[in-house]
Amino acid sequence: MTDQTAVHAEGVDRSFGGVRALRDASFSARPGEIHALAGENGAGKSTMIKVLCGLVRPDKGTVRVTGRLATAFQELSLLPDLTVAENLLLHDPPRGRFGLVARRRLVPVAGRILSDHGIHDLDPAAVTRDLSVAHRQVVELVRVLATRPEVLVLDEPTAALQEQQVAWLAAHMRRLREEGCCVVFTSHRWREIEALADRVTVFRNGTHVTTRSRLTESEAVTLMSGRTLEATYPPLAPPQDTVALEARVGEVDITVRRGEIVGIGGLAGQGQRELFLRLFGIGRQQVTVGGVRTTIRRPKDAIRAGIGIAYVPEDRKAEGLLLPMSVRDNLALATLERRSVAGFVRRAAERAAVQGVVDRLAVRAASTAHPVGTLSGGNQQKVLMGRWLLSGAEVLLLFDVTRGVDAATKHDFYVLVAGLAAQGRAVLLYSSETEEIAHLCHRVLVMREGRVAATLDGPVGDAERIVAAAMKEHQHV
Amino acid sequence: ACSTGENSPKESKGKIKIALSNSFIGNGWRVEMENVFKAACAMPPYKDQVDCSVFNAGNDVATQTRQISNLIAQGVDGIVINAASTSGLNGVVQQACDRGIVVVSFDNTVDAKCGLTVNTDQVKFGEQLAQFVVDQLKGQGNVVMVTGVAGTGADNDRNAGAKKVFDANPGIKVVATYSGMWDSATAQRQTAAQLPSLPKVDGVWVSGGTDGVIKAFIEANRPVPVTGGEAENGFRKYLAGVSTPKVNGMSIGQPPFLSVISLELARAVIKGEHPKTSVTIPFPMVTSETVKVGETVFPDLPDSFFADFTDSGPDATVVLCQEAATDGTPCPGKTLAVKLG
Amino acid sequence: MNLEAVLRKAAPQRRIWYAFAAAATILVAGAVIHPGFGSWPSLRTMLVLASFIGFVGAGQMLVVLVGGIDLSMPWVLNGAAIVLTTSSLGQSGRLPLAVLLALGTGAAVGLCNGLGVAWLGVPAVVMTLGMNGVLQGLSLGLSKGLTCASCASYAPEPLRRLVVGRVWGVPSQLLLWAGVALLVTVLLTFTTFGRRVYAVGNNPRAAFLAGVGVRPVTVALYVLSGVFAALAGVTLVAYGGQPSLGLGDPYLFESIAAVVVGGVSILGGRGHYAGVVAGSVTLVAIVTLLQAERVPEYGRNVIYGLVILAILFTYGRERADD
Amino acid sequence: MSELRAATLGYAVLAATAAAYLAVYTTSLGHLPTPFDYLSLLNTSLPLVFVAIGQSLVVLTGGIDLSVGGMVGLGVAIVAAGSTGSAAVTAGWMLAAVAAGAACGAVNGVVVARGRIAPILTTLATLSVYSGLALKVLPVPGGEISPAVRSVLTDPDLPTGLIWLGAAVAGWLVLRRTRFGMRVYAVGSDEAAARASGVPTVRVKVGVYSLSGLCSGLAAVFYVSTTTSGDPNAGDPFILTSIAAVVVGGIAFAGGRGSALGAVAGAFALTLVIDVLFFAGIDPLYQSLFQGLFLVVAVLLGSLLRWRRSGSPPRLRRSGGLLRLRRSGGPLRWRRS
Ligand SMILES: Nc1ncnc2c1ncn2[C@@H]1O[C@H](COP(=O)(O)OP(=O)(O)OP(=O)(O)O)[C@@H](O)[C@H]1O
Ligand SMILES: Nc1ncnc2c1ncn2[C@@H]1O[C@H](COP(=O)(O)OP(=O)(O)OP(=O)(O)O)[C@@H](O)[C@H]1O
Ligand SMILES: [Mg+2]
Ligand SMILES: [Mg+2]
Repeated sequence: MTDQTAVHAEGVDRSFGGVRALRDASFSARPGEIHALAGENGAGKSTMIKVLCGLVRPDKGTVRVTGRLATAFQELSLLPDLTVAENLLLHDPPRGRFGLVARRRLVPVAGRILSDHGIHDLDPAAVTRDLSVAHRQVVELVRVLATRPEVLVLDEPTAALQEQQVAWLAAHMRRLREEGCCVVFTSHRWREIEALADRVTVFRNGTHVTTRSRLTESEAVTLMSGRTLEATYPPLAPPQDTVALEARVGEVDITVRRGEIVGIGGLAGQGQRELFLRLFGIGRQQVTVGGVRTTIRRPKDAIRAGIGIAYVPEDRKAEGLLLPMSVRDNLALATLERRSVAGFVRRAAERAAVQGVVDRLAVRAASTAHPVGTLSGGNQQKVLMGRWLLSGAEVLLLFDVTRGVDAATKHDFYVLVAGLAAQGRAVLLYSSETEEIAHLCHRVLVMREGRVAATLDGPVGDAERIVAAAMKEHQHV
Repeated sequence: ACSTGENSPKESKGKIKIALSNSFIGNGWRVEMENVFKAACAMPPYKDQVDCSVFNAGNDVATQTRQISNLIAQGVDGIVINAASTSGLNGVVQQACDRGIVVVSFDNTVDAKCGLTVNTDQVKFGEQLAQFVVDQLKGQGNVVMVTGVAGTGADNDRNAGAKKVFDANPGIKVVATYSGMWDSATAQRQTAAQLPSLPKVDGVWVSGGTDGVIKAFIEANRPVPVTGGEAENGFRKYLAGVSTPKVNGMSIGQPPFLSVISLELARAVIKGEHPKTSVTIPFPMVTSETVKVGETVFPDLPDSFFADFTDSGPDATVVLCQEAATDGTPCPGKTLAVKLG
Repeated sequence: MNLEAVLRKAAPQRRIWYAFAAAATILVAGAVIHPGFGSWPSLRTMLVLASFIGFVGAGQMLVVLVGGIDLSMPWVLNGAAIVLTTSSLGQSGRLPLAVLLALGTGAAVGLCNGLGVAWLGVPAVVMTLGMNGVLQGLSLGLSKGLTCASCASYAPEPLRRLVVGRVWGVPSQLLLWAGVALLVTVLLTFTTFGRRVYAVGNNPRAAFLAGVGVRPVTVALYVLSGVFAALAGVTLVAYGGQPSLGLGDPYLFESIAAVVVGGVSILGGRGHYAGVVAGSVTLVAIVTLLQAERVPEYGRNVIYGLVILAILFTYGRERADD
Repeated sequence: MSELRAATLGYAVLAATAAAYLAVYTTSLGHLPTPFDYLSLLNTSLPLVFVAIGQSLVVLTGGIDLSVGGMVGLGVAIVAAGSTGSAAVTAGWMLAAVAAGAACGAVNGVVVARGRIAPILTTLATLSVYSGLALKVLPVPGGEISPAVRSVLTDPDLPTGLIWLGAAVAGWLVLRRTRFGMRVYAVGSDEAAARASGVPTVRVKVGVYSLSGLCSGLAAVFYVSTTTSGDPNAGDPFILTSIAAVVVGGIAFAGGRGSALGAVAGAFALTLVIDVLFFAGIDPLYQSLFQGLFLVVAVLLGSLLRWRRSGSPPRLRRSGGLLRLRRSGGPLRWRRS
């Protein structure tokens, strides 16, 4: 079949410092098909895509692309300070007299492009920075679609989209297929893959596992993770009665008891992140922590409030870790003054405390003096958790903490979280992988457009119920 | 920005308006120069003939150009200038002349042909100091030259003058030449840095920052050589033995009262009492022998103060008092007589 | 950012060695080219001169560590010098008070800078530039352009002895510098404050989310910067005896140059004072050598610039997308 | 973002200072400013206007150019040293000066973009180099240009300067309407994203620094024309004043936001402040104090404007940024400034 492929990569290797993102990976897709690239976080999908479009140079291997290629990257490549119109028309803006850019025509032209692609609820004059993530994603997609590509590559295009937007995108992908283009996309939502893809390629740990046209979800999961998911979730201890965290954030009422793991479900970008950040003191917020009622204004307050709140962000590189600083510094940062006399760090005490956490979490690091940036994604995430174990916070806000974490480490995490809960800690958990919420939570609040759409008592067990609740009165793909 | 308060038209009946536009106030000399100007304006005959005002520009040609334009707009009769750049003001000065305003520049003068200048001969400055050093050394010895701010006319002229003399004396060996930026602190640091790697130094020629140079020699426990330098009070304290050790040397100054002489020239030209010609004045000059406490050196004033704010001796061009230089206040019960040579 | 960058960032110590290598290179070159340049008296004086840059460099480095910059140094320095002499009137008895006043002036200005930058969100360049102007105005105006009666007084004798005096043949100024170096190093490496500084410098967002008071830390650093600038002023006036207007002018660019030649990242988060010490020596050595070789002014400027560029190329490079 | 909106701060500040100027002028002289005042204001401002335009291009990409001082100085030196009485010769050397400026700028650009050395450091070093060259070309102030050239560029009695100001503004508007212009904003807004979306960031940066050099060259030309001769140190004041003009013009130091027209307005405002202080009779010793305050206040005014636009005070906007910027981590922009 490789006789007439649109994209073809063979034996590609690529590592980033210590991390081997791709090892002898191969991938190929034909014209006139929609080809899904599936794999766990960190499997190497994005890297492969960057290699395909030449943004990342492979250490080894060959890449061939036939036809005009357009890519929408996972990290949005929109320019925050430019308007939607400028972003859409950056490369060939409308020309007026003397071949100059006709700035007055930017907005109308962009407006036309948007409506041509069936987008009507978006102001082309708006500054991109001010748009919701979903809308930014739409703009990004329109931008690539507008280039009339022969090969279209989309990296997690739906992650941030709402259901009707997903449908909109699906329609376009199908249209392009009919026009004989080759469409490649990645997704963590199996429903979409099932509904859209003609063929699926599965990646694991940076290598090609298989490419098939028929593949059930459970098969796929097995192939992606190397084992079946169900088995990996630990049993949950029953929660206690004492309330650990109580707050009203916007229109959402949150109550978490000690020992309880409350899941926040729903599609991405439904206000979950805002909820978590508010509970952690970004902006003024009233909370009752361990019975103590306080107003928190900044993370510092949240950390000190009552029995202590901790927040583990999904974007650990931007918001969690100080990559160039040592594992020890990163672990100790939130609790420095506890191990200090007159402002001087008690190094011995610190080393001991840090070593304790490192052992407890089995962080794999050559030495605690090494820069945390040199650790693998999973271990970086552990360090971040460890920081809050040191702080002894009793309320844990875990926001999509398993992103880019390999299966084994994920499992350790599930065990750890369940264990922490069993010790009476209260956990608020969001994950882009609904399965986790379905299996790891006593209770699930499904959010939609900043409100709680449904509350399910758990462990819910099957993700479909959450998904269903998440998109009631949305038509399925 | 006007020391003597008023620059509104109605006030000045019959009085002629003369403004001092000074490029910057960044060092003691400029401050003194302005003070004596202000003092003079508050003393007869200027008190009742002239309506003075003073302006500073941040050593920036654009700013000074603006100010001079504004002075033109104010319709002053004369402008006295110490320029930020000898060439930079030609344009606006020309405009002033075109409007019949008498422009007198001094110290850092303006090239513009139409303007008058009041100045000392900078080349001669260099020569005299150098000649003194040579004479004291009987034409034999190692000499150090501490120059000023490169890229300025005065620095160039002074160095040229000195070079001429030193080159003319084969016995004199210039063992080092470096810039003291006309600033005592800088001169001291540079000298300190250079001294250790220098052979025996018999004489120094300093374009500015002399007291700093001497301090550097003292710190390095080196005998202070014969010194030809500027008129910093600090330097003269050493000449007079007020500060120890007593130094053998000659001190020539660019006198701050150039501003007063310029004022007089402007006034006289406007009143038609003096032809439209530039004036060159002799430097007030003292040596370790002639320096007099209270007259040409002032123990109770800063080192950075320029001790030649007044001329001395029988045929002095102008005689001013200490408070004129320090506070810009008039010398009690005194009419100012300025000789335009 | 990818891991290569992380690794490159991970070795600030290496940059310190580079900085010392640079200093050594210049010194050795000088000793070879120019007889006497390498002698102990010569080195001693160069070190003393470097110490002044070292002081302003300390302040500059602290703010650069959090991605800031302090352009108010020249007149903070000058202002402090004037405050010292005018308040001490040359009397040893008033010295302690005078020194406190001088350093206090620096601290006050630093506080304004810090508040403006951290709370009002004024870009550091603008805030400190503005404050420099403000201080210049105040210094000139209040001292009547340094002609005020009290401006005639010298720095008190004990202070001058401290700067120009010797202890076992070592200028006590150098001991003072060693003290400052020790202080800054200890502050940055052994205290919780130091940890927070590097955290903020590396990633304010993450630091903030780990409960670090990003703004308080920032303000504190600007205050320290002001104090060190003032310290430089105090020692300089002791060295020269009396302040002169424009005393601080050379020290703006030199402080920045010393910081980067010392291997501190201008983007913040990386760097140690040891490097800045080396940087200060390098700068003084270059200038001294060029002066000694009678290189004309224009040549000095050109070579000075090229040397700094060369140094930047060897270890001053940033990642393009940092 | 529309030009007008982008330059609001600059215009606001200019309007304010202009009002103040008229007020103090009329009160102290009893009549409104004359054509002579406007004309000399225009001519003295022109050099700064050009440098400010160049500086704003660089700042728009998130950089900064300290070497403008050296480049202006070098340009002035070249023109002054080369010029003779003849207009043709002067004109020739003026072209040479502009070319030299562009070349120096290109060097900056290559070192910054290819050499990956922070702009502030690169230009700090090259500043020293270019100033040195200026001293070499013209050791002492002097030189003289033909009056003909002057009457074409900055005639003291006819508003020829207006033409060149117009040309400068037009030049910016044209640039803004080229793809390069859009890419300048793209690079300043988020360099990594710009690269990912196919913007040739290196070329854009080199271009921007070259243009800054070119503008410095032009500034030198107009400097010599207004002063009719040259001074090797002429460039120094432009380093900080150009930055001040950009800031007062409301261009964000982070890059990506603002307009060179704001900087032009800022340049005029800064020049007017001198006049205001002059006629207000401020004690010369205190001048720099007011200029410093003016700078800070203008910028505060700017953050207030942006605050009113974004509907939340700066402090909240900061934390708001945490909520807002989802994936875009990386070093915070304000660390650059
Ligand atoms: N620029 C980079 N620097 C360092 N490590 C990187 C970089 N890009 C990717 N990696 C690492 O390479 C591995 C593969 O990353 P990649 O983004 O390709 O996975 P992915 O399949 O796209 O994951 P996801 O489903 O979360 O998008 C991960 O461990 C990631 O941490
Ligand atoms: N309320 C606050 N108090 C103290 N520090 C804060 C606060 N909010 C944010 N910060 C710190 O300031 C940094 C800048 O905030 P932000 O995330 O908004 O950066 P930014 O989005 O680049 O700023 P801008 O919105 O101006 O672009 C944050 O990362 C955090 O470290
Ligand atoms: Mg990916
Ligand atoms: Mg931002």
